Amino acid sequence: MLSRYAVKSPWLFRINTGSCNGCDVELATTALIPRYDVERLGCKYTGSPKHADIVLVTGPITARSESYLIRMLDEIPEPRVVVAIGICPISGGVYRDSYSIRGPLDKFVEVDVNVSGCPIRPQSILDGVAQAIGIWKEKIKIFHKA
Amino acid sequence: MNSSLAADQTTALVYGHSAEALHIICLIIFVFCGVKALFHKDLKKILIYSLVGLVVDVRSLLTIDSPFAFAAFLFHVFNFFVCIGMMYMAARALEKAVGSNSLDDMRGAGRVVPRIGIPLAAGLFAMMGLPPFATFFSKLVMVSAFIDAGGYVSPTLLAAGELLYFLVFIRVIKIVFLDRYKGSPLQDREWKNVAPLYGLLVFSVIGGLIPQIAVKPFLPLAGLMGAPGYGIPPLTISWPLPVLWLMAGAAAVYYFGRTSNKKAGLLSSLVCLSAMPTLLLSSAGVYGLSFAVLILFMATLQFFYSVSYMEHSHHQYRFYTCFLIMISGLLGVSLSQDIYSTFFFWEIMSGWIMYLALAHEEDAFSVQEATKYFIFNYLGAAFLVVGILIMYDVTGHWDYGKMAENFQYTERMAFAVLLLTIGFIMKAAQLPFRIDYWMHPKPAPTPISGYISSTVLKSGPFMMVKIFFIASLGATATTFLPLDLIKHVSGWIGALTIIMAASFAMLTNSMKRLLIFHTVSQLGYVIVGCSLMTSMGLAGGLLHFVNHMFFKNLLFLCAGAVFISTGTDKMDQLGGLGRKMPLTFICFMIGVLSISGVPLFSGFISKWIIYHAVMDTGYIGIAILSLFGSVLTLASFVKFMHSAFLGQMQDRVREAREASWYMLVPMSILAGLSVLLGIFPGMALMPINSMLVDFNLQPLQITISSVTDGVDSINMLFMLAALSLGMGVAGLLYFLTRTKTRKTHVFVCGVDDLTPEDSHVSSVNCYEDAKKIIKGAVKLMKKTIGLKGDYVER
Amino acid sequence: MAQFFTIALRNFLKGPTTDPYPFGETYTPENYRGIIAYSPELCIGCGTCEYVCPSGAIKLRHHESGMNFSYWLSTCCHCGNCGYYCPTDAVFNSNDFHTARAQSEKYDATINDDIASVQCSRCDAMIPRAVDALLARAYDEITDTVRHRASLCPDCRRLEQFERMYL
Amino acid sequence: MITLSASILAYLFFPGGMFAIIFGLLLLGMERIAVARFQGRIGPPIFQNLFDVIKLRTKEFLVPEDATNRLMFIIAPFFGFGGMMTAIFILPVSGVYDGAGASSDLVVLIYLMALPAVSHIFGGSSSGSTYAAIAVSREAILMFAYEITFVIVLFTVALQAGAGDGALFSLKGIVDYQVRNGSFVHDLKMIPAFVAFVIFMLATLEVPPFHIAENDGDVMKGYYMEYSGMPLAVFELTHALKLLVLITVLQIFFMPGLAGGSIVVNLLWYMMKSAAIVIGIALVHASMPSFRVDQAFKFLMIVPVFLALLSLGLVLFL
Repeated sequence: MLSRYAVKSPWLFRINTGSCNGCDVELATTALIPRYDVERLGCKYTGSPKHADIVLVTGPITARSESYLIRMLDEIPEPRVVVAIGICPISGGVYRDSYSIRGPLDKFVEVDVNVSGCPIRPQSILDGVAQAIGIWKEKIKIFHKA
Repeated sequence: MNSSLAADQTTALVYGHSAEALHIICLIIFVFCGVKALFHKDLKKILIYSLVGLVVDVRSLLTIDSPFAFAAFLFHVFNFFVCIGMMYMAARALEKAVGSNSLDDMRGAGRVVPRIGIPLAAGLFAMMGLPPFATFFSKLVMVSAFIDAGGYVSPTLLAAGELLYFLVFIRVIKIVFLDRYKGSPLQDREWKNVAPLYGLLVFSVIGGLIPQIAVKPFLPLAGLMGAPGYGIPPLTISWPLPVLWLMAGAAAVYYFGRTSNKKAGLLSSLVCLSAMPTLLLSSAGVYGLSFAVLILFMATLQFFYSVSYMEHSHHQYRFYTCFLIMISGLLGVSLSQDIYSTFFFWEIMSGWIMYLALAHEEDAFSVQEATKYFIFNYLGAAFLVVGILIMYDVTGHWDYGKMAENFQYTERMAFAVLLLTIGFIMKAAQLPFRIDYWMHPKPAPTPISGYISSTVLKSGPFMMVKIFFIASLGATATTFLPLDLIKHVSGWIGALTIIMAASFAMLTNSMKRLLIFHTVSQLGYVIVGCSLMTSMGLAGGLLHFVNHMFFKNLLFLCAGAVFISTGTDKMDQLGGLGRKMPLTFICFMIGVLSISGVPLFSGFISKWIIYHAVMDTGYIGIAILSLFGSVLTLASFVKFMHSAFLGQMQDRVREAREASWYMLVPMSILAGLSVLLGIFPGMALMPINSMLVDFNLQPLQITISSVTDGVDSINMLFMLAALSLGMGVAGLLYFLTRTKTRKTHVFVCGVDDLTPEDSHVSSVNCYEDAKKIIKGAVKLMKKTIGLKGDYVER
Repeated sequence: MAQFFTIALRNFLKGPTTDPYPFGETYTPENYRGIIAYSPELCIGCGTCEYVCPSGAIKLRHHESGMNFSYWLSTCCHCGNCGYYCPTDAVFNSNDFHTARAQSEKYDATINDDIASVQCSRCDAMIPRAVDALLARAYDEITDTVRHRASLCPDCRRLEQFERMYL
Repeated sequence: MITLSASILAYLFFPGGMFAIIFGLLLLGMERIAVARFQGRIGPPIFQNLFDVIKLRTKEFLVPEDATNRLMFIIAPFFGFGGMMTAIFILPVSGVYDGAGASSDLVVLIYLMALPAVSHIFGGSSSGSTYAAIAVSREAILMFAYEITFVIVLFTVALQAGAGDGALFSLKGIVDYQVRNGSFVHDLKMIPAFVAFVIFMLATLEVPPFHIAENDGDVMKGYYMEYSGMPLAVFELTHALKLLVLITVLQIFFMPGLAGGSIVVNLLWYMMKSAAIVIGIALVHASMPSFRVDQAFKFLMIVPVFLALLSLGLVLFL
């Protein structure tokens, strides 16, 4: 099966649902600065959800960004892995009881990996991506069986 | 003795001077009356001024004391007074009917009282010297009299002067006939007191159709005055059978077509189809015959298309008749054997018949644009008149063959060839500084503008090649330096036009204007090809001549279909038509791919041959410009394709429906031909080879699908195999992955409140940077050459 | 533009400075505020950590047999307040940054310890036990009497105090 | 004349399809590693682009519902891929494969090189996405700008190879001429044309100084925006083939020197030269920011055109 090789090129896509950009800065550094080069794993940040394999969601899904999130999640092709980055998408984080957030990411999509931290360390992103690749491999097999 | 000598000198002096003085005075009066008539409000005064001006103009003919001039004078004066009488009486009758003599009250009155209007219109057209009337020949004879007197500056001045009076008459026609009449109802005159007018009309028309009889009485008169025997050139016109067939067809359509547009359209397309067998009888060479076949084939498609296009127009039968007569003129140009009847049919083709067909919609904008084009054609014809008559004067024969035999290389002949080349290049609208004058008008109905773009404009390069062939054949003895110079300059004009027209096409925003610009730029290719007069160059030019005919007409028909189903010609109001009109979209795509020269489509192979020909003759500049032109064409058609057919669906397009099958059948035939000629160029190259043999250039080595030029060759079947194999591999990759497909939204960062208008990138906001640079160049051109520039937007 | 070339060439010659993390160890500063470490034996159940935790990650519930300290990693914003304010340093930030967990383990990324209360040595009231770390903060050195007094419930300690003073 | 089966073999396996795709992807991988190394990071494994293509095969294929023309959207990548496969088949490699006989011709090359851009334009505008539409307009402008340089350089090389008696259009002729009397890169007259051609290459390949049509900053993925799954893989393969075609054309025009007698040595020499060129491209990629589209348009219309005309003048009049 080709999934053994397909797994070697996970393309990442960032969705920011109202995050304080702390995690987004960490996500950016994992790709750009030479120290935490995510390209070693074959990863590449893509600009369009249609190319995405691993979706990195940050931010506590504020009320305004809820509809955008739903539309964009629908635009991501199927064998995909959703990774919640930082504590906000996982549980709402420090904003959990605020009136304007629409709750954790699980309500919108079936999340696969949670990387908690505020902000998360680039190394834990690499952990998260490595774990996501493992899950993604299973999903490819399931997707192609159906 | 010396006193008599002195007397002779003085008399010669006086006589010489007085002739000179007389000539100048005539000129001043001629111009003064012209200008006065141009701006006058009262119809009768206008006619009187123009009468005085033209009589004075004819008086200057007498300054040349040759019997030929005197015979020409008599013949012209006679015809002239026939028309003036008819027009003057009709004008007085119209004034009596309308009740006032100012032009503004008569606005549109001509059509309300047709019995008076027809002789008035006929008189006006006759004064302009257009074909079916006798004054056409008398003007011709007058100019040849001047040329016979040796000078070639004054005839050109005379021909240009005619343009001034042409403006006067066209203004009157525009106001009296082509406007809406708003005044009180008019009472038309009965037949019996209008009869003399029609008598004069018939007399003038007979003189126009059979000129040799009309001229016969004047020859002996000339003999009385001076040395007899030196007659006016033989004015016999040879009417090819297909032309007569089409004229008869036009009359039939006019008569039968009144009931329904469908019947009229189908009848006229049948007429063109049935004219094809009559071609076999005509004796024209393979060059003229193949052009004639193409003309008739395109005409049948055009009429079949216009059955559904002209559905909601008005007076369709009148449009079809004018269209058919124009086609018969074009047919005459392609089939006639001698340059004289070629010019006669040329005038029919681009005369007042075309003016009526172009101004068919009769709204102010289309009348104004049609008038501009008519003026430009008349100016072009002026160049041709002088050129043809000089050629006749030097070689003494009308017939092409004889003309080529006793062709002497004199600098007058060089001047004639130059004039003719300018006239034919002007017909092909090269170097379009004012596109609305240079090219056929935008608001004209699409069938006729498509037909003019694809076929009628081809008569320019068609005749240019004939003239170049005669000149090069005739001047074999000495290297005819001016001919090579003319050919090189026309090559450069063609190359510059390719770039100029294509870059203006980037600016424009209306579909038809963009297509018009591209017609001019593709004609640039044809002229570059034909002006090389090497076997490769001519073959490339003629192949592009044929290819362009198909894909340009295809693009015009698609634009017409879009215009009918969405009602707008503006590209930025359209968007996403590809879904509503899929078949039109496919035909349009084939047209775009062939015009931009993508391999496997017809544009590529002819451009390939032209580039090789240009490079073999070593004109690097022309090769670079023309190669660059094809990218410009692709860029502007991408803009058209994207903003009209692809991108987001605009609401104007929501209720667009697919074009009716009357439109789709011609379109798909042309699309099929474009692809067929792209893969098997041999089908068009075989006849072209036989033409090359006629022009005694050695033919190309070709097979059905390949062309070889010296060491390198191109085989389109091989290209087809290679490209389709590549696409097959890509298809195989698709086929291997039987994954699910799913419909989703377009990704706009999840925003869902964007309306299609906001998110559609239309033609206005395409290529801002290229437009900036082109606009800068145009401003620079205005400052340096002072021309009004591109006139793109309307 | 020239200095870009020189930088690029220098990088090329120097070789990559990438941290080999997933395939090798990485540097973690020792006071990096990672996941919370909790030692129940030091905790005195004062509830300061719950009070100062901005994201409500720590919950201290009293129940009849003692207290329950629960901490949920997924809402801990690693601010370090708890470690800073905890009197007995029962809670502090370890520098363990491996917080990536699968969705199935989302709700068991927690610490959930019970601190049993002890019985008062005189009566049978249940009191939270005193912890040496806390006593060390109050007294210079912890003698037996201090330890004895710590094992009494407040009422017994008052009784003992009264007995000592007036009896 | 090459027999039909040999040419099909050449088309599908050796210098044509299979070899070209693998080598192209290898070159792309090499370029990504070189860029990473220039930026001081490790960079992806060498066959990363191949893994990308394999991964794309496993993906689901999405079609935008308001795409005006589904058929055109799906077929668009074919033109580019077909064009590049044919271009590879036509281009002769000095000492290894001598092109497709008579029809390996310069004018055909120009139009085949335009096919990938055409497929980008059709794909982008038929997808109905606004980003793609902007990218299409940028692509058309750039194509219109860098085509002049390519045409002039092409004619310069043709004239130089023609050595006085008109232009020599066949690619095989150009290669033989240079093999006989020294490749053009050593000829001083051709240096400006060489620089102009390199600038053209960077512009066609959308390498950072000209990374405009799918600039991550504003139009993100440009015309690929709406593509996923297999069509996107075909676009990636076209990009790899295009890189290889451009490198081969650069070698044909300027440095087709032979390294030895046997095919294997020449092939290795060809691959080494290609790798060197790719490293050069990566150096420029790593150290140059991208132009805005109007800056790039002005730059492309002035600098490379002047250089190309300079060397054209030198070739013509010297």
